Amino acid sequence: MKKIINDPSTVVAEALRGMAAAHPDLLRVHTDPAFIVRADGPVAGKVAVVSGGGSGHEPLHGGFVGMGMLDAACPGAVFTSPTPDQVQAAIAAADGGAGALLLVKNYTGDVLNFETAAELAVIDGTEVRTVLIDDDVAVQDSLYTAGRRGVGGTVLVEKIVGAAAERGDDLAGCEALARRVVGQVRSMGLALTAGTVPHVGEPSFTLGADEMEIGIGIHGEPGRARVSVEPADVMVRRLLDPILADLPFGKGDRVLLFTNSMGGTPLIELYLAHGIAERLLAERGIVVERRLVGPYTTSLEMQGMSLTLLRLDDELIELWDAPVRTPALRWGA
Amino acid sequence: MKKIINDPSTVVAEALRGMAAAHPDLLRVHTDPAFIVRADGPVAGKVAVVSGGGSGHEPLHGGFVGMGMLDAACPGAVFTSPTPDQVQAAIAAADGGAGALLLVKNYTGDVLNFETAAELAVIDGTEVRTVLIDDDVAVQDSLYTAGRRGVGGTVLVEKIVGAAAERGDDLAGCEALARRVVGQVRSMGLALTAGTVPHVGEPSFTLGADEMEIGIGIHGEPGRARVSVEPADVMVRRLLDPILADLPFGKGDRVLLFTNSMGGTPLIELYLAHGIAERLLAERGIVVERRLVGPYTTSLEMQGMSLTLLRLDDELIELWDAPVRTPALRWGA
Amino acid sequence: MDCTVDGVLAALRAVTDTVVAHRDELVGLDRAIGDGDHGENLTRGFTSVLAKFADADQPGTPGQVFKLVATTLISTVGGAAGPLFGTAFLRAATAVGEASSLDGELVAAALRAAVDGVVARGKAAEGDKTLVDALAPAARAAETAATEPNATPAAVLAAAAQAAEDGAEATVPLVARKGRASYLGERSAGHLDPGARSTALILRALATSASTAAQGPAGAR
Amino acid sequence: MDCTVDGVLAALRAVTDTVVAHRDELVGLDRAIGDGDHGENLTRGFTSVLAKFADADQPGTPGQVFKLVATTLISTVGGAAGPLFGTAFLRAATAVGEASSLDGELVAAALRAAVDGVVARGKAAEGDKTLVDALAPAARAAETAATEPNATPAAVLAAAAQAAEDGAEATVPLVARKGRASYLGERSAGHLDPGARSTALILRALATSASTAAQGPAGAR
Ligand SMILES: Nc1ncnc2c1ncn2[C@@H]1O[C@H](COP(=O)(O)OP(=O)(O)O)[C@@H](O)[C@H]1O
Ligand SMILES: Nc1ncnc2c1ncn2[C@@H]1O[C@H](COP(=O)(O)OP(=O)(O)O)[C@@H](O)[C@H]1O
Ligand SMILES: [Mg+2]
Ligand SMILES: [Mg+2]
Ligand SMILES: [Mg+2]
Ligand SMILES: [Mg+2]
Repeated sequence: MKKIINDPSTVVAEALRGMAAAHPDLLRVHTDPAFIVRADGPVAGKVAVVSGGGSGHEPLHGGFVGMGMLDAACPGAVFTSPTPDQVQAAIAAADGGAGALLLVKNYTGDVLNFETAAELAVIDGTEVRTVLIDDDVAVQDSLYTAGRRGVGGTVLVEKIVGAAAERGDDLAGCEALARRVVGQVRSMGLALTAGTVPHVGEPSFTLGADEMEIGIGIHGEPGRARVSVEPADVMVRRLLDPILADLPFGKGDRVLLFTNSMGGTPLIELYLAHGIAERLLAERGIVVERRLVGPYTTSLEMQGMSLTLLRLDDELIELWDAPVRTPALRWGA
Repeated sequence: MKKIINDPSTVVAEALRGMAAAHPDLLRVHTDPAFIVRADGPVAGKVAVVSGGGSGHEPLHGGFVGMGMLDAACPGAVFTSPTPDQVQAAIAAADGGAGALLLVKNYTGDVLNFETAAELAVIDGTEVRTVLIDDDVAVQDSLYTAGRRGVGGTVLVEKIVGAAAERGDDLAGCEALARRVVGQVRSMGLALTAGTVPHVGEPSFTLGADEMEIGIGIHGEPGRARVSVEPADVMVRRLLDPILADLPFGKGDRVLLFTNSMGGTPLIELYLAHGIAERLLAERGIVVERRLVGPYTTSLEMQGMSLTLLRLDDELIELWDAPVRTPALRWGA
Repeated sequence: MDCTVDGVLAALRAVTDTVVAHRDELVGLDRAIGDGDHGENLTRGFTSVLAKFADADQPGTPGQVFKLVATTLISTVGGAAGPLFGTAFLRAATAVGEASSLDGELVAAALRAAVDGVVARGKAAEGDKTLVDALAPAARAAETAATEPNATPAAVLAAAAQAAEDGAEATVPLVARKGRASYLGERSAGHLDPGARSTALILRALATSASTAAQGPAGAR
Repeated sequence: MDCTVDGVLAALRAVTDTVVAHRDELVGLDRAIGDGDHGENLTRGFTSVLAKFADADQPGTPGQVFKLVATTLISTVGGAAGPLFGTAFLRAATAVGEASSLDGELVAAALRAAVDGVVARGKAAEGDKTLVDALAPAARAAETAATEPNATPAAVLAAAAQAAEDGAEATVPLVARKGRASYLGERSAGHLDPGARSTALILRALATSASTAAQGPAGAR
């Protein structure tokens, strides 16, 4: 394992120290329990939007803390959901008196830990609502399974709900909006290589020199199928077709297209893939009105990409365009 | 070679198509010859700041085109400098009547091609000045060699000079400022893995499972020494010490610290390294007043990092903080 | 011989030793069908538990021990395992109440409470390829063993450990329906569930520790 | 036999074939001490040159051919090789002027002009481990060969190619002082310079083509 680290057991704590040093104008980082809050928070009278999850997906979630997006984020160990006391402390630190909305990626661990935290926060006197994000169409959903995973769509939910909270929407309104966005966002990813968790020391899975894994999760979970590498045109179609079929998206739909790098795929390949996705969508009469391209929901140094499609309407566009001022997403401020 | 591409010979053209699709509000992309200009350009009466170089370093340079930074960028083939006709056409498209400043990374190929382009642009009637960027302390400088390479410092030069041009500085002023910034910026990088150029199909160099290369260039040029991987504390010191000794930077200096990923190193490691660099600088009494952390001057999917240090003064801070609106750097707008 | 608070603490040390010794195995199992952190998660958790006991005043009852284990696991493990193992110990604490030592019946009751808590939290049924596939048969076997006259904790735990091991083994052919492995669909079959494996390991450590204690201090036989 | 415009065009096709055939070798040499694109750069350039000639009206003189080669290389190759090889052909064009065919002396003059142009542009001296280490001895050998009575282009180019090959070989032990390889310092020693190698290959292709032409059409001997 070759990594720029000192010791696997201190990676998250040291990275948080670096993050605090890098963004003194935007963030405050608390350790033990670990959480990140916006430097100008808590904002009185504003719903606190709180998220979190395992580390290793940077900039998710800490890089999205700031004006117009998250009020707090709780980083767990690498690929491991945070513990309830972290989340409880983050809620308390972000609480502006208007309640807290927890945006939780749908993984058993995250769900259970945030559930416990929510119970503790309610005892602390904070009104709490939780919305699960489950946008990954690679996973079959059913009443009898853990359900779909939360992946790239998380960034879009956090941006849009963050903007609503910033303009003063109340807790019920933010919760309803979050559910609405979750209802119309879909994602799928593929990997060319797997990342290596520092405390594991070996890649999460091993692919042959010409293999790729379709439908991977962001925690190095293997996907649903392993196939030979194909031209980018085919790769992009493999991700886009199931997404389109699922919601479904159709002719005339207005969408946000998010082309995400899993971490190790360079921007030149990502733009290339984005161009293909735009072309395929245009061919289907789907109108791309907004786009995001970059490494925003990563899986350590994994090479690969995911596509996320969100159906837009005027309100969502307005909220997407609203000013945001975080380490990883910033405009209008 | 596993990459999200269709054909090595069309990678740059397809990536440019994707970039145009991704940023219709910020950029216009021209093909044959290939160049990128800001969507609202040319800006009448403003010095045109133009840069470029081989592709594969994204977001450098195309991702820095926009208000407050570059007016045009010329992407060459992967790791190959652009040709004079590209540069000439870019200058013509960006020319707002106040002349053009070419910011050129100091590589033989770039220097020769931009030189020819400058001659052609002068024939076209545009006043042109060229400033070479050579911030890499890993390379020994001497009258008898090609001199130092331009690496991470390029981003800082482009941002600061772009801000000066945006506020209305004239060509001579922009040129003098660029020389001043180049004079006080220094960088050095290391690699844990090498990237693979699409038309080569194999990594630029091969490192053992526990080897790293110190002093690498951004084109997969091997570095000056190959050593065993070390703790991050030691790696960061290996980069920082030669930088500090070179200018030299000393106690009381105010600096901008830029911690750059070579492309494949994830943000969690980068923040960790950044934290170490901040600590080491604090120990030396050097005051970090601004920072930039992320993959901004990359070498395809290379894992590794570089550090860049720029000595600041009030004017440079003001120009750094000035609004910028490009795909990769954006604030205040 | 009933199990006093000292016996419970000794058993916890044995559990921690086992978890640490099997860390890499559990990581490997979780890499195959999950995210490769199960061994690391439990190691972090039980190591913290021991540290907690080193710092804190010695708890007076087995129930107090279980409660401190529960809160420590919940606040240090994260992931699915943290709340699930935490809940198991929390419910066990409630089940044994203020008792100053545990007999076979109380041990069985604690295991029953643990399973019910895990199922309430995680909503997994037997056959879903989770730790419930080890813990549920363990609790049943414990209950049966506890009906024997003068059933010792050691005997009850030995029965539970055997059932947990069998149950864990039986997860191999199953297709996961809960937890991270469920994302793999059919591809999850053919692998041992890491949580079922760790559950069996923990129960075996408890059983061995209880039987060693029953035989008295080493060399005193 | 002097070299007409048809001979020059045939020679260019031979050069392109050689460059394409040695693309991977040149990439490999450049990977070792540069950035691995030299073979790709020249392939892109000379392939574009042939395409240009297919499209354009047939040029009337060798000088016009050289000029079109120069501008095409400059606008398609990029990197260090584009301007340097481009300049070489541009200066060669000027040196041969309006001549409708080239004799041995004109070929030598063209090579001399090429070297001078490359040195003026790139500021490399012999011994700096660049293509100058192949081209400069080639020009000298050509000038010597051209002083022979009735020296043919084929004879002059054969001498040049031999000298270029020797010069390229001699770059192996050198430490690079110009171009990308110079960043390696001492570590650049022990490797053949890619630009010197390609220069030798190109001159050999020209020499072979000229001598084939001198022997008349195949089968007509
Ligand atoms: N809903 C559930 N009910 C019971 N056990 C579960 C459930 N989900 C997961 N598990 C158990 O948790 C184990 C994984 O734990 P761990 O790897 O520590 O957490 P994570 O899956 O969050 O990485 C699985 O092997 C399985 O036995
Ligand atoms: N200053 C120079 N003068 C002469 N030749 C040079 C000079 N710099 C580089 N070269 C030649 O160019 C070759 C590399 O060309 P190429 O790989 O195409 O360009 P780049 O170095 O820009 O990638 C070197 O092998 C060397 O022979
Ligand atoms: Mg986990
Ligand atoms: Mg090159
Ligand atoms: Mg796990
Ligand atoms: Mg090269």
